[in-house]
Amino acid sequence: MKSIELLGKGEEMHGRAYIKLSADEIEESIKKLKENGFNHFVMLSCVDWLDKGKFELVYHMWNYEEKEHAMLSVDIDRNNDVMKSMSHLFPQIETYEREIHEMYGIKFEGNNRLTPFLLENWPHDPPMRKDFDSKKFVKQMYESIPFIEGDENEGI
Amino acid sequence: MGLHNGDKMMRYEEWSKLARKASKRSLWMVHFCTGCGAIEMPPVMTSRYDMERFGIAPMATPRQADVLLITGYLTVKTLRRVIQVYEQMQSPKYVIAFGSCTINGGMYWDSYNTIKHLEKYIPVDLYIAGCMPRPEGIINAFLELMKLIDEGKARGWERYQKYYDKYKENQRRVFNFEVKEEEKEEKEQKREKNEEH
Amino acid sequence: MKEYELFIGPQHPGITGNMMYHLWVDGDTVTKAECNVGYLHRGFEKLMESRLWMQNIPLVCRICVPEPDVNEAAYSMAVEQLMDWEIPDRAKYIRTIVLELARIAAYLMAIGSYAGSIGIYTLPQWSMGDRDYILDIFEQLTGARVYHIYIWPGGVRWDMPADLPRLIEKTLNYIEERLKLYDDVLFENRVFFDRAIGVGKIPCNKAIEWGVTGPNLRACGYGYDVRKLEPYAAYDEIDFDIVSYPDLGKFDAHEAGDVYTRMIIRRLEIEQSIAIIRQALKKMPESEHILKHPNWLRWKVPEGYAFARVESSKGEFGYFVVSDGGLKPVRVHVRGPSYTHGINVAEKLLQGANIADVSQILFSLDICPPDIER
Amino acid sequence: MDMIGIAIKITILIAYAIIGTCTGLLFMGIGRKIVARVHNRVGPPFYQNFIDVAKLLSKKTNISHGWIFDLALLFSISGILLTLLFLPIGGVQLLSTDGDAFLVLYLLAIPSLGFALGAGASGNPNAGVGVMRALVMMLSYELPFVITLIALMIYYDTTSLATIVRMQSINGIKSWAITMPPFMIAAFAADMALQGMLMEQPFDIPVAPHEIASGPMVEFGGKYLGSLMLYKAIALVAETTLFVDLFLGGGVVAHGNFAFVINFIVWLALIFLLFALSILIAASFPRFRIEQAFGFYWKYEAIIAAISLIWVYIMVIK
Repeated sequence: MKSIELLGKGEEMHGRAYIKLSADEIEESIKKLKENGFNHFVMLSCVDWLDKGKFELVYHMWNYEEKEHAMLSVDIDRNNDVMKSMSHLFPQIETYEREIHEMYGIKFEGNNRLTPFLLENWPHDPPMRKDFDSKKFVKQMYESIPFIEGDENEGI
Repeated sequence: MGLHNGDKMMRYEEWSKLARKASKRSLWMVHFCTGCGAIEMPPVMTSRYDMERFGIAPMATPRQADVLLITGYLTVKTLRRVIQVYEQMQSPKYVIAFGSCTINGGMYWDSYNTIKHLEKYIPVDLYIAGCMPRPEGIINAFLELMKLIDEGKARGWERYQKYYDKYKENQRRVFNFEVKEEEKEEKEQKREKNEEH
Repeated sequence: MKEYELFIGPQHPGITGNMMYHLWVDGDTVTKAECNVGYLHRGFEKLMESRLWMQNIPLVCRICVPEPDVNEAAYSMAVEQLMDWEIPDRAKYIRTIVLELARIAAYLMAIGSYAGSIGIYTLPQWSMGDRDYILDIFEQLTGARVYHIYIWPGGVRWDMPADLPRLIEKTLNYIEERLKLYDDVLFENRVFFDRAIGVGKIPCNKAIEWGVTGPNLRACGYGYDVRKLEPYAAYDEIDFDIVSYPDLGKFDAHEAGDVYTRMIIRRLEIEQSIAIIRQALKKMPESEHILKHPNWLRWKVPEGYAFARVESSKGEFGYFVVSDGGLKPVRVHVRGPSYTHGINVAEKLLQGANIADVSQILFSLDICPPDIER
Repeated sequence: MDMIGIAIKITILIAYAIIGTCTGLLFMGIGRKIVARVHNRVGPPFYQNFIDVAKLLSKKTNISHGWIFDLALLFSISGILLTLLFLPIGGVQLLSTDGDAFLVLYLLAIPSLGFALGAGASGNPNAGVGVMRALVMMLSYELPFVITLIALMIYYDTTSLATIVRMQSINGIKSWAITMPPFMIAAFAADMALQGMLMEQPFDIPVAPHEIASGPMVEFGGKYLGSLMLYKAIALVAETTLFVDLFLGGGVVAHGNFAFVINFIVWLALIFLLFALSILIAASFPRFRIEQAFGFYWKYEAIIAAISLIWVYIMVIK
């Protein structure tokens, strides 16, 4: 596959290139792929591997000419969750980084728009982290709010 | 109009009966798609099901409207706007809630961002069950609401005025995502269980 | 008049669902636009991590409300990739038909709501009513009007009833007839030309870099379509041509990437979808409709990363599914097409637009907030 | 004037107000029914607008935005009622003066200004944009309308509406202004101006719901919105009546003792036809942008009106 040839490593996974990179290499690799026809940035995902103690960022890129999909994967430490922002390469990366910052708490250096995105007023841990227990949270928060008591005949 | 004085109570009653007759045949709803149930609103409004037959029409702003439709699940962020809209509406005003997600959370029972019971935050006059309710169900709900208005039973807005403080307190808690710590109680329960064993 | 702020949404007729654009307006011109989403955020991706593989099917279809089937198809395809499954031929054709019917329904809705945004209220009334006949087909096929939960990993939930093709054919003929009326009211209306031509132009050289996909990208002159790039279902066996900018059939081509071209592309793709469904109905083979499933409660999906993409009426829908070989997915990440053109692109297009055009630009981009927020 | 005369005048005034509102509301209801048929649906009952107004007036809370907001509405309704009094209805004119054709034109502007005042007082930016648009619209459609009015005045050599109506009704339908070629094109220009006055597509720019959330009306609710609907009903009657008076002989077809009954019915039919035409146009066109509407009126409509004016001038000189 072209992307594997270009970057000199990686494997094929279900018809797509899966390339493991280190955090320093990622900017150069995205630039290199972009120059070589991978001009459609599909998305940026984040996977939380709680037991391995790392976050995995996956940059998906697509080449319209070669019809090839490349997944560039970077591991970052769960305790030191800082990553360099790539938003200068593709404008929509900014939005993905905003979401990941909000949902996983990863800080992207160089992104000036890490404002609240989907949530508003959220005081707790980032909710998409594996150690955030959604069920417990629902029980403690929504279920603890009482119903409004009152005369049955009033309203309803 | 404006005959709120005690000695004119009889005439007020008669007048309000007439007013109810008028307002039941002319329900204007706010144009607010709060959730996925809004997808069934266009079919109801347009040529196939045509709810203008019953005098129901969509309105652009809350000031002009009588009915607030909560079309499906509500996130906390939307709830804040819904309450703003509800408070801007002019009474008498009615709330119809769509789908199982407004009753008890439905399939989003364990989601961290959707409120589960709508009636904790605003008074609901009528629920439509189902996910999602069919257009016939929606029209049926409107007819039911008309019946309730006619009988003078759709008085959620009075309830909101009466228990305003309680509603506000609930709303404040949900807006600030206040978590009630039950850890102590849980620990005690565990301890008791251990002792029993 | 000094600069003032205007909020388009979330409670506003001129917004495509429950989202908000914060506009800074000077006179009649928007100087800055900021998108504010999250009103529909249900945390689907979190919910999916705590549910079994099969339990996620009813969840995924809620992600894009006007066109739920693409989600089921994309999720199923991702799971099939992980399982290394090849689905039966008949299931492929049924999927094609369902996806195209859903596309027609979504386009009818998009065209109707666009027409409403520029003030012609006759067309939404007609097109929503006609869309309902497609929902009738879905009701016969799947039992539900909106959320079908019909496409499953390994095929489709049950076979197509024997008398359904006749109903589909009848409905398609009806919609073809109605399209002529739509042309009279909207697509050949002089005032529509005045309003739409040259408004809200996506700069064509930037379109791919900005991540624009689907009809909006084809309006910029790039004939890219996932149905051709990475054929799924039975699209590789069906003969069809992609509609893209300069070649607009019986309509005149004006400027690339503007509101007019985007809407005309949608209009033409309805006809294209009708042709695809007719071919698929003709070619549909007899075979099984679904593979045999393992026990859902103990179904473990092999470890790996899978990405499936589907062309929806709004653009490219992608599902990134990660499995660690367990009972539940580790991560399901959805690439909604509106994620790019609803936030970044719309913010750029609104800058410098007239406030009278804000609503029609948003509707012509066909933004669907639930797939941004999930 | 003696007491009886004043009492009669007041009775007629009230009768005018009631006739104006009832006709307007009824026509709006029938109009909704017609549009619904175009949309392929059943539509509301024809008396729906009466129910709507009754409901709005019976609302329990009514939020005001200051005394200007309250006064402005009164301003609009009294302005439009005054206009109605100066218009010959089926040949009967309650108040008249020399040059009332100009007066009516000015009186028609009063409600819009009142409306603007009220919407401005509400402080909503959407209302502000809507008011700006409404004023620009008024500026645009006045020009072709005034030119056609001048053409009529030159031809009939009068500035009195009553005289214009009387001159047109001498020979019944045959002497209506619209039967003459120059006034046919003038009537077209005036009808487009009427479309703008009635705020129907393609000129419903000031109240566009998708763009500015129904514009000036955005903060009106309850009794205020109810009064606004009453105002709209009267305005509909007044504006269409002005057109009927100018081009269709005020609906006067009969002379004699009880002719006013026939004339009244003909007048009703004519204003209804005008209104129906307007909503059918509205159902089949999108709306313009404000600068496009301005260009439409000042470029095309004004030229059409000017041609008719020159034509009429040549006819008169000969």
